[in-house]
Amino acid sequence: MRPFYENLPFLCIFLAMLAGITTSILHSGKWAMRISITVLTVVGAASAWLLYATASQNTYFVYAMGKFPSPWGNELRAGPLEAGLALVFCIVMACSLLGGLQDIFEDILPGKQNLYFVMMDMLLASLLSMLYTNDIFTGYVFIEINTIAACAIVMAKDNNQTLVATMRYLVMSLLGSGLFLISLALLYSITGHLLMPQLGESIHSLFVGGLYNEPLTVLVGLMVLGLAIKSALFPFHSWLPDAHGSSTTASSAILSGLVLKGYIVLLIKIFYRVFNISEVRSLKVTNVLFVLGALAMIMGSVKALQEGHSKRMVAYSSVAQIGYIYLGLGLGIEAGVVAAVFQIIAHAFTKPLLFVSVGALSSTAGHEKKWYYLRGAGRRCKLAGIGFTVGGLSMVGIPLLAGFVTKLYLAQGATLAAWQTITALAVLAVSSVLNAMYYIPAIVQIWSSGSTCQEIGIEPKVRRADPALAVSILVLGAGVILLGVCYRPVVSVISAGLALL
Amino acid sequence: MELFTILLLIGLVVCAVSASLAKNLLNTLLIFMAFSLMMSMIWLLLQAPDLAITEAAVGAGVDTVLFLLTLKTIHALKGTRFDKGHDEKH
Amino acid sequence: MTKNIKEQWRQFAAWVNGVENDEPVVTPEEKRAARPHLPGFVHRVLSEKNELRLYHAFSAVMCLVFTGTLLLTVLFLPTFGGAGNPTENEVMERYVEKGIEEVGATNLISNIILVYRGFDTFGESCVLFLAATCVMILLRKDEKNTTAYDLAERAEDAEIESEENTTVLRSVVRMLMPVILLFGVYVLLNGHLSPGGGFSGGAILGAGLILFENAFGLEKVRRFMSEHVYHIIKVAALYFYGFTMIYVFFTGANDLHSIIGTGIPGMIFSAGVIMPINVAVGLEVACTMYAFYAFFSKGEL
Amino acid sequence: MSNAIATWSGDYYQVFAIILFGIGFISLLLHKNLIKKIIGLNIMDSSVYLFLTSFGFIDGRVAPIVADPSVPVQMETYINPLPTGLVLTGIVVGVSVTAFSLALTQRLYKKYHTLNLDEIIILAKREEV
Repeated sequence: MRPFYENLPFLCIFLAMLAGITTSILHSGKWAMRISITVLTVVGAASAWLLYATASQNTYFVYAMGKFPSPWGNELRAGPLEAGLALVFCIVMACSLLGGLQDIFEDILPGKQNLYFVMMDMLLASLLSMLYTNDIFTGYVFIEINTIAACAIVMAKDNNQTLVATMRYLVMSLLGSGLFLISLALLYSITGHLLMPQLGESIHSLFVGGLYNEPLTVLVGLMVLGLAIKSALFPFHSWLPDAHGSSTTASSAILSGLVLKGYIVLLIKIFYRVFNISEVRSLKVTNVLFVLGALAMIMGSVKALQEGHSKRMVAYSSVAQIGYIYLGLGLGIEAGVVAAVFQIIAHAFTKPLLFVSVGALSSTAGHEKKWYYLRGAGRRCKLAGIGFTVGGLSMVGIPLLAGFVTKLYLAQGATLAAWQTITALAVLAVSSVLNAMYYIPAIVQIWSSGSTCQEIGIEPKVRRADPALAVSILVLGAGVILLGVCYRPVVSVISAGLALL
Repeated sequence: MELFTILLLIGLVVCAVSASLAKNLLNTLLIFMAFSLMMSMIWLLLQAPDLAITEAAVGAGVDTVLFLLTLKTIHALKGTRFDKGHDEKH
Repeated sequence: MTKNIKEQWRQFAAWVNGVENDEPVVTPEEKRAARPHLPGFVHRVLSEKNELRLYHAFSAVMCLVFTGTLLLTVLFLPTFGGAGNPTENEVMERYVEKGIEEVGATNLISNIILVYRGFDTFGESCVLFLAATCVMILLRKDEKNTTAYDLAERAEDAEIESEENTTVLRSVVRMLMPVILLFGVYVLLNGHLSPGGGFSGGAILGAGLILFENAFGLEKVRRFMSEHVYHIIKVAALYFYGFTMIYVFFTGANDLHSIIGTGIPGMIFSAGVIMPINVAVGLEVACTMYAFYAFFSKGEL
Repeated sequence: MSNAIATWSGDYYQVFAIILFGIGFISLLLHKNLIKKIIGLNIMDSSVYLFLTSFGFIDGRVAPIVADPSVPVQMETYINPLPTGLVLTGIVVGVSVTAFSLALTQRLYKKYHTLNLDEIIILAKREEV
């Protein structure tokens, strides 16, 4: 009999799945929402317990799904990194749902609101499985669940733009899944295993023996490409602005904040557990990731600079922020990966904060999303204005906010890197300036006096933050500030978790 | 036996190319159905009867029904009475 | 009686000859009017859009690169069909040699997908459930996705499917239906002994239901398969599957005594949880396939 | 080069699987027609399954279904059952995805009355402005 907390990852995944199945027969969206929030709370509490249990003993455990251990049965694996990320994902998902609640009930027809929450529960289950899985084929199955659920929450708004965006998103995602599956087939053919520990051992021996070098290079390339398409790395980002910019507020927040990160976490797990980071570096994959990450940081910001539509601007900024994560991975050293994981957490708090705030701000101008018409919106919904300001400044990299710490650690990592130092520092500086060039005018615009939305016949109205919105913005904002002020414990948990991977 | 296998595999490629080049969507669909049936035979040759039975039930059965229903909804089935008048004019 | 048969024959002959005496409810003119005018600028913009051309060139190059690289990779892979390839290892050995002893099904594949790697397969059932939910979001009748034109079209379809037009189909279905159902149930129940199992059996049953609906119409099917029943079957099957899996995983991982045995290999009631799970999966799949059909064609169950 | 051809002719299943993958891939990316895109997707999926299954096949062995369970099972009699199991999972995923994308196609057609994705994207952009 193992200690009870070791059952938690498995129970959390099944709780989320069964909640989704139950929700599908409810008639009321309100009850579906309550079930989702309850599940998120329970899973969050369980993850906190797991984090405490694993971080305090600095240990990890594997959990065989059934009585057959690896390499025969499916397995889960949990350590401080997985538990911590699960906790972050639960908090962010709950806050995004609360912050976008009003929009969900306005945008979706009453008969279909419960189905939206089915997707949310399944999304949670798939994210948790992608975090905890120790089996690469389980990873594939849950990537597919994640894809379908993510497409469904884009199209839930059910207007023309979201349907078109969903189609593009679906085509690109399925392409990514196909590439991932073919690389998985190659991996299986040369090792004969699917579970990460055995894969790691046999790949290590292949490296030492110099066998199957060509298939290994190809399969790493295909796997990275598949996951890069799904996580919108430049130049495969073309689907992202439409999908994230047109869907309902909560969907945008969750897609940008969490769904993209799920794939990257899986990629990091594969880098560490199937290969190890020095083998990946010797295959030159990290160099490609570094270049693409740097390009994404610049191009995403340039595109955002040209964008007058508020949500699309924030969505393009996600392209740039994903670039930061890949830049960190591309440094190919421990410090870079730590910075990348920190950026995953920081961005998971910041981007939903921005999306939720923009959603609330635009509701003061009749849901008009152009920056031009949002003049003075911050004065009409003060809390959302403050939320947007905090998030925007964090993106720019003002000290004491989460974004600054990411840049600090990325810069520190860059100084240790082999050849990337100068490029990384220059790109970081340019990207910060570009971020400032579009976030600062937006902040100025929402705090200016007067309003412009009368020009298109919309009467500006004052919106008092309802409790759900207030909780959401306060928790996410507090997260951004806390990550910026006391980041040391977070970084130490990340380093400990990575060392255990 | 090997010859038969290779013929089937060539048939698969021919089906795939012609499904992708066919002008009429209904033809595409029928060719795709043939593709599925051949695939199901190939599963048998690869000693995977489970896959053969699933592919036959799904690829040639359910998938085709779904595609046909979609074609009907989008009025791509020529000769159904909705499009008769339409066709005569063109 | 004789008149009725004559009448039916006349209609059948007319149908064979392609003669249609009744006017469609929706005329082609109306249909064209319902279609929004596709403006000429679309084509102009398309030619202007160099971005798209770039995308096409990029895709073509990418495809060629992939195919070439993969073809080259095949050269370095283990030989096809060779004994002693890396895939023939201790994993396969245990699946093949210990499978019957540890799990109990003589179809070794069902041992793997339902017990050894049961979590993957539960995920797969959830994918199907999610797809059904997505189709429901998209196509279940509501004010956003159904216009008066669609309703008129469906009404006309219902008229085409009315009794006098489907005599041949009905007679055939009356003969085929028991065979299809029997085959589906056989595949379902023997999933642990012979090829087949929950998914293929369910798909066959679903195909049978679809055929039945085609012949006898939605109202007849609704007597035993309404949306309410669909939800109950789907949720009950997934709950049964989910809780069985929780029990199996929990007892297995914690080394607790499990009440699930292997039975006598080769018998119908053997292999522990495999047959009940196959039945549950089969019911879910059959319902889902029928639901796909119903939402695609009618927008309701 | 002659070595390469000899290897390819030995691994013909994999070679054909990859050719099919290329065909499916290019129809998924280049076809403007949504139905053809989806058919391309299905072809691509099938090719990947074929690729994966071919690694489980071993010459001269039979499908992993034991006829007489009373005799001890020898590994040398049967092919590798694992790839078959994985592909079975994959096929179900494929059907689900097909159903979803076809439903989406129907809705898009009802809105824009065309199946050309490029036209649809442009029309949607026009609407937005």
